[in-house]
Amino acid sequence: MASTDWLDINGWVSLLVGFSMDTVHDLLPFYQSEFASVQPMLETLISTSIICTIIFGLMMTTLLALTWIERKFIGRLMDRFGATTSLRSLWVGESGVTAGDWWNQLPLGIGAPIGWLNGILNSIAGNDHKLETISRVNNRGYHGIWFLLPGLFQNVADFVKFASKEHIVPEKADKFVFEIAPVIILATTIMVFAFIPFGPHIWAANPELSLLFMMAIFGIAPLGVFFAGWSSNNKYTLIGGMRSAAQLTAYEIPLLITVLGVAVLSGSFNVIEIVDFQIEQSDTWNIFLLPLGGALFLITMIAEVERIPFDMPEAEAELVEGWWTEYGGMRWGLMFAAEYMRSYAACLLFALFFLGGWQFPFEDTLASLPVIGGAIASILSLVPGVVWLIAKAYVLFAGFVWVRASLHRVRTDQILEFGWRYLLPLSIVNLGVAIYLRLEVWTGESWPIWAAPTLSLIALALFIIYAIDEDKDALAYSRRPYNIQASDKAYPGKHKE
Amino acid sequence: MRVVSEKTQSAAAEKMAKSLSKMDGVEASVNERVNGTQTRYIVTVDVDVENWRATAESLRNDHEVDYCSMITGIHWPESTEKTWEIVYHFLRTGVTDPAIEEGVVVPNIVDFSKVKGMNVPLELQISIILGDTRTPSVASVQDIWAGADWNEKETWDLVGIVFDGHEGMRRVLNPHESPAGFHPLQKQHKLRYHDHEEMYDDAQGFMRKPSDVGKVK
Amino acid sequence: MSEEEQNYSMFSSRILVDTIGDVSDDALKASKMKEVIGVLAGRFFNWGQRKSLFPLHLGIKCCALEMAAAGASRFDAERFGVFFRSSPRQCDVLLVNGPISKKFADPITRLWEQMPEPKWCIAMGECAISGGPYFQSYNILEGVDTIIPVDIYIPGCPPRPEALIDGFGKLREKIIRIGAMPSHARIDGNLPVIIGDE
Amino acid sequence: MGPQHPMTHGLWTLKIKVDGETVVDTEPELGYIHRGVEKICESRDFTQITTYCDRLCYASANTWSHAYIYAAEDLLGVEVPERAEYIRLIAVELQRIASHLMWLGAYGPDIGNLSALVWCLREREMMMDLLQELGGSRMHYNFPRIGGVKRDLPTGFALRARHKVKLFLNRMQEYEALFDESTIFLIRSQGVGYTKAAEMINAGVSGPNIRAAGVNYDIRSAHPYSVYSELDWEPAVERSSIKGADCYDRYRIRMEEMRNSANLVLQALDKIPGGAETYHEPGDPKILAKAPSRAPEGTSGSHHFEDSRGESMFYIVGGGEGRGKKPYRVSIRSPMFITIPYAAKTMIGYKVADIPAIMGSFDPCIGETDR
Repeated sequence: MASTDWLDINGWVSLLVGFSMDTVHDLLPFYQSEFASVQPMLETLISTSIICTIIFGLMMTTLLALTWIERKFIGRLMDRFGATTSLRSLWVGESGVTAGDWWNQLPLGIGAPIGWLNGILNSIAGNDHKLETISRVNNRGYHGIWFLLPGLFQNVADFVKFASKEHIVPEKADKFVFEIAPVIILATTIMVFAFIPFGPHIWAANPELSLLFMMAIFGIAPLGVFFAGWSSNNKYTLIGGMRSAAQLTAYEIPLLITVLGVAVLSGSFNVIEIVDFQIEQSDTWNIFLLPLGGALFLITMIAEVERIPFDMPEAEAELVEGWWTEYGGMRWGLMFAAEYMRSYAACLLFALFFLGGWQFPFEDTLASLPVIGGAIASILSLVPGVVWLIAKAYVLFAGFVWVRASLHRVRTDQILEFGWRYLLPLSIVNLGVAIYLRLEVWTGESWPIWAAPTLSLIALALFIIYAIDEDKDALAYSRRPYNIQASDKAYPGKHKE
Repeated sequence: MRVVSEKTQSAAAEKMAKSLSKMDGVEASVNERVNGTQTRYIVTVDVDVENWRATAESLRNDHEVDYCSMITGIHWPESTEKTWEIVYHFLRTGVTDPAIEEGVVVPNIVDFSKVKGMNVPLELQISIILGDTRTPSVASVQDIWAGADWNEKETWDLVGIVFDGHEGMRRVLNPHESPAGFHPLQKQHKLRYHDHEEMYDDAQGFMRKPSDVGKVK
Repeated sequence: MSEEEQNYSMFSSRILVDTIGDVSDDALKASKMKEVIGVLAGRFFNWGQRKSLFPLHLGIKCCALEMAAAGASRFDAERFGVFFRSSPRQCDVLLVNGPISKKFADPITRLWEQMPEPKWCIAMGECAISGGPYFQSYNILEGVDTIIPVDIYIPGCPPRPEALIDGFGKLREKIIRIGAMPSHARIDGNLPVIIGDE
Repeated sequence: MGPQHPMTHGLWTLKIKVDGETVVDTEPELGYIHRGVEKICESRDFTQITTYCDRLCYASANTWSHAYIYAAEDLLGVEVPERAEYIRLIAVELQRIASHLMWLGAYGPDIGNLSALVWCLREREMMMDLLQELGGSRMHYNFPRIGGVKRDLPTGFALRARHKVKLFLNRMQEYEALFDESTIFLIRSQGVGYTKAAEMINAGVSGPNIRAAGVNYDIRSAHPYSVYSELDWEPAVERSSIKGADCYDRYRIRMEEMRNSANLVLQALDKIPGGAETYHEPGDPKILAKAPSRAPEGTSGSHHFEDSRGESMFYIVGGGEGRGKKPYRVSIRSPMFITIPYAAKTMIGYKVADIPAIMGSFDPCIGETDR
């Protein structure tokens, strides 16, 4: 059985398309039998295209918020505001300088609503508003109204600007490869989303082996990265491309083995079935059964999307901008978007594989509460699952941003050593744990009551022990050095040998 | 804080000056300088050009002067007794590598209030005077003090004093394509607007002299 | 379109009409669609252009620290869409913050040529404007505007970060006035803005 | 790499020959902002030169102007009132803290942590506010005068200075949490860029870079020039590794120096003669001694100064054009001009990713290097 959701977009679309096709079939004066023969194909075609459009729009709109989260959150971590560009600056000009009531230039008075809206906004959040006055004083984009979403439209402005920039191809660059590389990266990255179910009934394609398909496509982008680095005819980009290729190949393998563990545990290569297994059959999220797998997946995914601390390919310090140094304008904007899409896909996959996909946390537990359970269940059933999925993805991405703000960058050889010497064996261990759980512990209907708590408690204990050791180690390093004022004797750190 | 006492410093300076004066072509003296509220003693040495190399080696080996601070070249076109002067500033720091005991470095903390002998920090100011010549040249001490390497490069680049035996002499501050023999700190090179006194008092240049007509403002 | 116009796109209504073609141009004229496109699209792209100004991460001298301070937490330049990028290919604004020596004249010209149109140049500090205290030096150019067309002058030695942020604001106002023109095709008579010289 | 490169902290070129990811040979290329300050100073009065010395190093303006002022007083033979010396010491040590903070902030992005930059600049603003109260400007203060200082401590300065310095000492724990307790920073900074003490002294390197190698040589104690000898402090020394000081030691020594400087500021505020709260008008003999404006022909003055990057030095020959009002020759000893060639050689044999880590740990400042 599959988890259900009232937001049945696939069903609705197929229903709509089927109905319209039937009407067309009925209204056809002739060739009805021939049309009937091609009608299923036509329906599939049209409905698939509609679904793809919906999924793409959903992905892009939510991606906008993703970049916004990054800028705002890292800004707050650094005691800054982050971007505060508000949409209102689109029709009122720049700190006093405006082009007048430009909406009156529009013909047929179609600009009247804009002027009306501006009047209303001025009356609500105009210069008489105290926040507005403060914002004017320190020249901020905040206009006192929350639904203008200060900063959210910064990304819109960026991409509009990228679109209007000149396109420069370096003289000695390999033009064809230089042009094709962003296309490869972007296309494969978007293709990944075709196999990501945003809900039980919101997916563009759902083959039996969608997991393998997704991972295979996810691994194509490094090729484009290498193309980009090589074709720019620039030393920095070449080094960046090389590093990227080495690092991504080093982290693909543990990633795949970890995902294989998830597949073994859930007994399917289909993402939707994996989520359904967590929701319906086992009533337990995989993160409680495979905590090690979750950690490995997160680390390898951070490395795959090349974020700090694993962002060697675009290390600003030594390689100016890494493998996209030579790219400017819209190509760079597209690759920039592709980077965020990869991060977004990583968060979504983690939520799907380990966090129960589109299920509200502890939904069944809450629903089984004695008195209020029914009410909670009915309330939760009103909320479509895609909301929970995207919320989980956002929280995970905030974690990515947190890591980026608080960690340094690892050297190339250290990255590769970490990948090959620690992550690979750990992922194999994780696979063994998954096989054991599936074969021995899994009764067929449900997990024994001890399974999830025991495993998660063991993982928690291990993590705490490791963290304590880590802290001792760090303290030993960061003890006061030998100093005449320092009373305590200096500790010979590990690096002194 | 434990600092070097003036008595120790003056005694060590006298000692070094006496022993340096024994060498031929070298006159060394100690002069007392007051800066701020403190008094310090500097060993000022005048060396002939041909004795400079031997003096430098004895400084490094016998007197443990281990730190070359600065090399200054001065051009005296109007002066009668000297046309070029090269001034070396040295320090005697007495710094040695810290000792290592059972795999741990033990920093050597010098108590400057009771240093003695060769460990007393000293300042040296050595001046070499050259006569009227187109190509002033002096022996290089690049191999004695590695710190003198780029100092000599800079001195040649800016002042134009040739250091014999210097390896890899090149322009370090001026552009590489600047003409040969262009050494901006020589006195015949004037600054831009050097004769426009009104550059200071009227920036608009209302009071320009007729002689300034045509000159870039 | 001529060769050089194909490199950049100005995104007024003209480029849209050019891409759509003359026939549709008449149709657009007939229906008032062209004006709508012109006003809306031009305004939209102008907004995008002025709201995300990426300066080049180039620190020459003292003003570089004020540039960094402007990006830091007290004066938060990122609020206005000012993100420092390290690669000239991805930048819109060349922030010249220091004296230009004869040795650096070539590299900075190359940096300026590596930046894609439309691009702007801000001369920050006295040294970049006129040579500043080194106007007499044998190795310093008298201002960066001897080699690069400058849009905004920010006097001060060094100017405070508020002045830099105000300079970006003035640059936005200038973009509103003259639009996202390429630097070499800008109409005459749009004089450089000098901060504090109202 | 360079001249426009995030690694350079300024404007210079490092020609690097790499074999794969390993550095084989390096050669620095300086002079991109060579401004000919020494030539310009020959046509300026002794008092006008101070502004140029402020602009020598943009990260630590006060230390350079004080270095020049001490040399000029050595040339003109001026006795400085003690209160002025204390005020100078406070200004210099605050500037040293600000400079080291700027270094730490620039060192964070070198190893890939951007929040370090923003945090350090946030703390640097406090120091700059204090210096702004003294000098009146934000970066280039033109604070010292020949024979004293421009202005006395303003009213309430001591209170604010104590408060902000203590706040800064608390905030330093944040940095140590960010750097020292991060294993990634340790494995990045430890074991790269070894330097030996005697070798560095022979190469002319001094200051924190040599104190990181386990010796306590400090101009302030070896050639005492101010009221440092009357305060209770010792130069910080780092227990280096066996192979010499690595980037981690150079990081630690600067943290310790920041603590030292804060300690010095607090002590000086307590010990200043006349009390920190009393205010004298500018030009008062307690803070500004009479100084001759002319130096006769042939006289010369020099002074070694402990800059925040090493030993800076001025050598001034009096009696130039302008009949003694202007110096005949001003020669500047920049620590980084000597250190950068040495630092470039230390990174041979390491990875490309280590270049910013090693180069940044020496705290290059190109403004003083190119002069």
